[in-house]
Amino acid sequence: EQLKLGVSLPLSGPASLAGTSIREGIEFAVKQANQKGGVFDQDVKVFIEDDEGNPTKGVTAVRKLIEQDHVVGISGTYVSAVAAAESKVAKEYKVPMISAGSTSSAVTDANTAGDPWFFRAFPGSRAQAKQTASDTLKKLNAKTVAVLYENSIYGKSLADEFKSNYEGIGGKVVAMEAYNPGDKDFYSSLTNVRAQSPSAVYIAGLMDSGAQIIKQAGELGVQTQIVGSGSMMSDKLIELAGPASEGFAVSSMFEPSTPNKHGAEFAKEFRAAYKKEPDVYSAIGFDSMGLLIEAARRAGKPDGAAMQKQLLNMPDFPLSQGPDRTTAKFDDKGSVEFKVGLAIVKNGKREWLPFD
Amino acid sequence: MLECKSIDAGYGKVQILYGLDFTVPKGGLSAILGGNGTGKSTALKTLAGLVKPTRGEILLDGKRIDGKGAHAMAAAGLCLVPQGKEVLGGLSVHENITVGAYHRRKDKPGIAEDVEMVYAEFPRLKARYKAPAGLLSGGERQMLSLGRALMARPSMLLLDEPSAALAPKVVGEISDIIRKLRARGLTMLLVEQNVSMALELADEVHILREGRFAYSRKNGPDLKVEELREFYLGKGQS
Amino acid sequence: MRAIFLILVAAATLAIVSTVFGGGYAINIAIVVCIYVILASSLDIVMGWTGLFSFAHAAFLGIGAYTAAILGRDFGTTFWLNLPLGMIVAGLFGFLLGLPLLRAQGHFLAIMTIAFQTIVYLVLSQWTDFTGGQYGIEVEPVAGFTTLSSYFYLVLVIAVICLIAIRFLTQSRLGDALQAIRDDETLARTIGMNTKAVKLVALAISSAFAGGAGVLLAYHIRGVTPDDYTVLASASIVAMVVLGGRGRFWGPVLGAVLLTALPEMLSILTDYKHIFYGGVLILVTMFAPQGLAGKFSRWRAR
Amino acid sequence: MILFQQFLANGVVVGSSYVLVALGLTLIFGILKIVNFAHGEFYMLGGYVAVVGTQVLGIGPLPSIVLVIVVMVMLGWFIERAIFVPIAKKDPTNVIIASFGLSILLQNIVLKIAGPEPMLARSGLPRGAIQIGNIFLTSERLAIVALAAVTVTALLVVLKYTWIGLSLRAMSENATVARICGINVRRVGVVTFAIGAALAGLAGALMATVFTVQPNAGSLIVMKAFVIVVLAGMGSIEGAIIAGLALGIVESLVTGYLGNGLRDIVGFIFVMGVLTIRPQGLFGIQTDRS
Amino acid sequence: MTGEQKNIAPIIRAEALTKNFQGMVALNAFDFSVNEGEIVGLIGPNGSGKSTVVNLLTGVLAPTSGRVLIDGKDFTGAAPHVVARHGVVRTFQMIRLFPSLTVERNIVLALQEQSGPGYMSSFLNRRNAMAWHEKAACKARDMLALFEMEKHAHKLATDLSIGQQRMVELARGLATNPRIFILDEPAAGLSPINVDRLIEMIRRMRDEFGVTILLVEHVMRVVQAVCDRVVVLDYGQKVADGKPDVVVQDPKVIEAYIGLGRSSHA
Ligand SMILES: Nc1ncnc2c1ncn2[C@@H]1O[C@H](COP(=O)(O)OP(=O)(O)OP(=O)(O)O)[C@@H](O)[C@H]1O
Ligand SMILES: Nc1ncnc2c1ncn2[C@@H]1O[C@H](COP(=O)(O)OP(=O)(O)OP(=O)(O)O)[C@@H](O)[C@H]1O
Ligand SMILES: [Mg+2]
Ligand SMILES: [Mg+2]
Repeated sequence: EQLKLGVSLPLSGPASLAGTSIREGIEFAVKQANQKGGVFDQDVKVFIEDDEGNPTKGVTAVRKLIEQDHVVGISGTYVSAVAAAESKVAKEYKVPMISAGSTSSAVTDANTAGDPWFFRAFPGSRAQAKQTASDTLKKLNAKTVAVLYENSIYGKSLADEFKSNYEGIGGKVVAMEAYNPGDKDFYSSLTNVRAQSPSAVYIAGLMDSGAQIIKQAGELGVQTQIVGSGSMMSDKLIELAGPASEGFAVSSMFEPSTPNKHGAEFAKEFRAAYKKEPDVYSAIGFDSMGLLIEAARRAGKPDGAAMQKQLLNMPDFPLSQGPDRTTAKFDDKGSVEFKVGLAIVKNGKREWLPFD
Repeated sequence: MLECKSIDAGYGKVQILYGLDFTVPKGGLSAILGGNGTGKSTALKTLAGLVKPTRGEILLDGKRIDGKGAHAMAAAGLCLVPQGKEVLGGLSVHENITVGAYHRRKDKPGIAEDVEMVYAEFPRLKARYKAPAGLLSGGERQMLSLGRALMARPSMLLLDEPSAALAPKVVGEISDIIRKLRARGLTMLLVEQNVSMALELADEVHILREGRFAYSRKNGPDLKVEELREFYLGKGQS
Repeated sequence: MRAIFLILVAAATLAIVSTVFGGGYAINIAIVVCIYVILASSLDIVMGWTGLFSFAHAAFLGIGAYTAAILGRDFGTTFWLNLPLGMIVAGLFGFLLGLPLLRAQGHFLAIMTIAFQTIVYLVLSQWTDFTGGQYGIEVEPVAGFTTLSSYFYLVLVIAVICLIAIRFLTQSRLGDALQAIRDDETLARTIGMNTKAVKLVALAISSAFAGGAGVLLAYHIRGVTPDDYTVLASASIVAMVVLGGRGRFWGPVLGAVLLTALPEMLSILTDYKHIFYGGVLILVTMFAPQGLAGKFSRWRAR
Repeated sequence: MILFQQFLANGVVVGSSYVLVALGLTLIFGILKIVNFAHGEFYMLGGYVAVVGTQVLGIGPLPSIVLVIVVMVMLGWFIERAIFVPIAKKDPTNVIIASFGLSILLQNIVLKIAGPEPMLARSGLPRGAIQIGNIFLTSERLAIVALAAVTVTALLVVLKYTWIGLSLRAMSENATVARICGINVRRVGVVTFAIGAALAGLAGALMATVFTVQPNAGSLIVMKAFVIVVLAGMGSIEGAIIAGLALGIVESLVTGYLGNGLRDIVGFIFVMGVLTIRPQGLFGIQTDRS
Repeated sequence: MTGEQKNIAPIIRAEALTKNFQGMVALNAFDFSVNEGEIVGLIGPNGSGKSTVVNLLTGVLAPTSGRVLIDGKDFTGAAPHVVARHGVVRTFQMIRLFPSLTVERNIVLALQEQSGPGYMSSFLNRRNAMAWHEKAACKARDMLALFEMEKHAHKLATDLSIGQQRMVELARGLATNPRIFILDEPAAGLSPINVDRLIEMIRRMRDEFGVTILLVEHVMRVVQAVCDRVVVLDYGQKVADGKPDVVVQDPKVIEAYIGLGRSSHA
């Protein structure tokens, strides 16, 4: 019997920036598996749906994948709000879903403990924000922070959790300011930030707005440490923000130069196959799809419920993200915890600080 | 000189005009009379290029002008004063008048002169020169349409019921203006419901009935209104 | 009467095609189709019949959906209460929007509806305490209609009722009045019509139907999130009405079916579906200027 | 006070960018009365052509501007002739839907070709901040203000004092009367549309040097441009300047004092308020008797 | 009923009615009334404010100052539909018809506002509403027949010539059995034979249907043929009021309006 898996990703609309990158990682994982002979002696077949970053479209896409294409597992999706809507359908049909980039902890929190149908192979927003908060205070020595966050589930959950963690360990958040997805002009917000002269600015949002904030902060003479959330781990950001990105710190789960051996190998092969550097998105996609394929193989049959059981029991499966020897040890809510790293831009290149 | 050779025209599939044949000699003035809905305006619109003839030829001073589009007709010196007091509502009265001179826009002094001439003919317009034309009264609009046409210094003028909506005194003044224009050698085609005015002015009278000329003849002392009445009023046209 | 018969035939066909020949995915699409049919037909009341170009219909959809979600969350009310309440609240907002709209004309009016739509969207996405912000609010399925196909029948029946009501409305004196307003409002007033009241009523009714559709949508996707209620969504409802044919009963219905089903059919082309979708919109407007319904009736007339 | 100065300066810059984007729309929407949803995509394409000019072809900023104008005029010409005119002949309101389709089409074609990543056009202007008193700006931002001022003046002069402007306004009022006055309505229409497209492209090119360009770059800003054109009173250039600057400043002050999240809400509430009191826009005049 | 004015009370009355347009005084302290059963002419040079009077009386415009009384009740600033429901019906100088409706529907719609079934009942009782529509359509065609327009009943209003549209407008007004019918230049653009028909219709309306008429007109032949009384406006001011043949001899009126030695319209 052929293994059929589904993918739901935003391939058009504003979120497609990440979606296309994730898709490459996913396709790479499938290609690799099929080169090694596939599963159940057949090639793995993948059905890709564009959810446009819209919940209704996402629900339809997932129904289509399950009902029409008969997939038994789904990798998706990137936008947290869409993932939340889709996960309900997946649960109803007993088809496991593995996040392809959606960070908000709320989605895994909604799982029934011990019986999760939505998995995330990397730490959720809560853990990420906690790590960033402690890194900002301890590693970067910033006692006061202004938070700029995108008004989306992703940005807001990170910002809220950052604030409570950061203040919990003795830091002070001097400002919390939301911006709308896609905003490009931050002069007025940054003018306020400058007036409060915090020792750091934390940005919880996507790469394009992040690059603008960094660049414009430079132009306005805001001289503070800037820290960004995981989506800003991108070479493009450095290119767009220009010299202002020097010293920018970003929380990062994957770098091409990762000390994680499994990740380094993925990076090498990906580079050879696509002639470009992988980024955190391709790594997420790669892990997400890799897990589904492995779960099916272990289950011995293409069956969603069996795969879900296997997923809960894969502490030996290596992930390309995180520090060395990170594995897919899902907790009873379907989330994986590992230490999130911090990278700093030096001479136009990100350098990963050692994990503590 | 304007020559029309067996013109057919209409709107979409509906044919309105059937084989209109006539000429207006240079400097002449012909009148088209007829009941409501017989096709008078359609005839003028066809000549002005707003309605495409489906058959026939239109020649102005020997050159074919049909099928070229209304703006080309205007450039060729043919100018229509449409029925229905159409104005450029959002533009001021002054701009409405000026735009009439569009196809001779290089002639700045001439235009300035003509604007004054129009204001002299229609003092009511001068009083309202700044107002948006859309706010004018019916009669004021009619004056504006005429003023705009005068600005074009046309060689051929098509007038569609110029006296409608005007006060009796102004109707008289319009007659005077038409006479003045004739004296300058302008060729004119006049559609009127004011029969006495038409008969005062025209050299030749055509009566249109259901899209065809029912009667055409030279005007003169021997032309009797009773005779006209028979063709024109005929059997109660609507 | 023939129209009502046709509505029933169409509904039965949809039911058979989606449940017998298709699976859950087809039923899913059929539900969305029904919801959009209500939306497009109700928008046509103000757009086709009255000539008010409204880009705020998705806002009313959202108001209905959020009313149901919030009532359910805070008061535990059920679908059967939320549906009428959602309609009433949306209708009320339609009425309120109507007040400043009364004097505006044409493009000005369209821009005001866009402004309203944007405000509603921003409120839904930013008033986190009340609307749940980007997280939205979860909605429990309708008791007794928890399976997809049973919910589909529920939606189908409601859609049929809405369509018949809209048919009756536009055939009644209100339809005449709306057409008169579209053609010449001043004239309508001088022949004795209270055009302001008629416009307000039309807007309120149209918004109420949209609100009802919103309630159905909320229960369908089992939750509300602001991104379903954007100006883009409004624009696509407008597109449905225009493509199908304005001011004709079957126009918006056809438009809604086509534009909801088309992207699904195009999804085989994954990467190119939007390009095709855009192209189809252009081509259809070029070749069926009176909308598809206009094309059909002309074709039948031959 | 220092904050206020900076907010005001930010508002003027953002407002100028709105004015710049709204100008092309004033021609196409305000005067020709074509509701062109794809105007935002003209803006976006202008940005990409500038990227192609400065980054791919490396021909420098000025030749790139020429390239933008040439490409956009050609595109505008083609679209007006091939799509909008045939549709408008049958029913002008259908153009709304066709342009909606065109917008989706163009956005996704660009997405296919250029990918979703934002791109930056090089202005060639010196980088870094310029400090004027307590105000920080960059040369690129100042260039937006300057270019807005220049284009606005040019357009004002053309529309107010030349025959082109008069013929344009005449045809938008009543095409039949314009035709019998000798105005070639079709030609004026297509030329105006092409110029409008070029203005949008120009704005997009300039903004791509500051804010980068993406396939969906035009969506939001063009919505605001529509708002400005209407707020101004259809076709009023003076109105567009004031409405554009006012919107920019209001947004900047709101962002500064009330927070970024409220920025767009306030703008739109402002619009509803103004139009409720003056249904013909700030500078529109009542031209219909009843 | 003609001469013996059995009811002297004015059906419509203007008191010191004034209208300014952006500083221009279009109508200045105009006092005026029309009695039941009268045919009153309102004439004056172009732009003297006649249509403005009509617009003020019918609620299309609100006066700057002064009052409008209908049957002695104050209707100043009332909405047009309120005025219309009191039987004040008008035509427009710049013809107004519903362009995308057929000629017949144009008239049926006007009838509906006056005597059709209510909104609710037309929604609930469709059979009844349809029967009413049948009858209204018959009446509309009868009205069109009066102007020999019945063959155009199913054309769209925009597809008619200007003169034909004018007659549809007259038929529409008549169909609704107005108490007072205000005609703004009904003869403009009508052929002489239709002008004759108009004259006859105006007389019949008053004599047979008891409609009071206010007639704004430049075609003096019509004014002289039908009016009991003529009011003359100049620059927004009343300059004469009296019997037609007296008024047209008034030197002031000749000077301002008729002009010297001109023949009036055929
Ligand atoms: N809404 C308006 N705004 C501004 N001015 C107006 C408006 N309506 C009318 N006017 C002006 O008021 C004056 C009187 O107009 P009105 O239409 O009453 O004249 P009239 O006597 O009916 O003239 P005509 O015989 O030409 O129809 C005119 O100069 C006109 O331009
Ligand atoms: N746009 C149109 N579409 C279709 N038919 C039209 C159109 N305009 C006029 N007609 C029809 O064409 C015929 C002639 O109209 P036209 O306007 O030429 O008449 P006319 O002689 O000028 O009448 P009038 O004296 O009333 O102005 C009429 O029967 C009319 O119904
Ligand atoms: Mg005519
Ligand atoms: Mg008048």
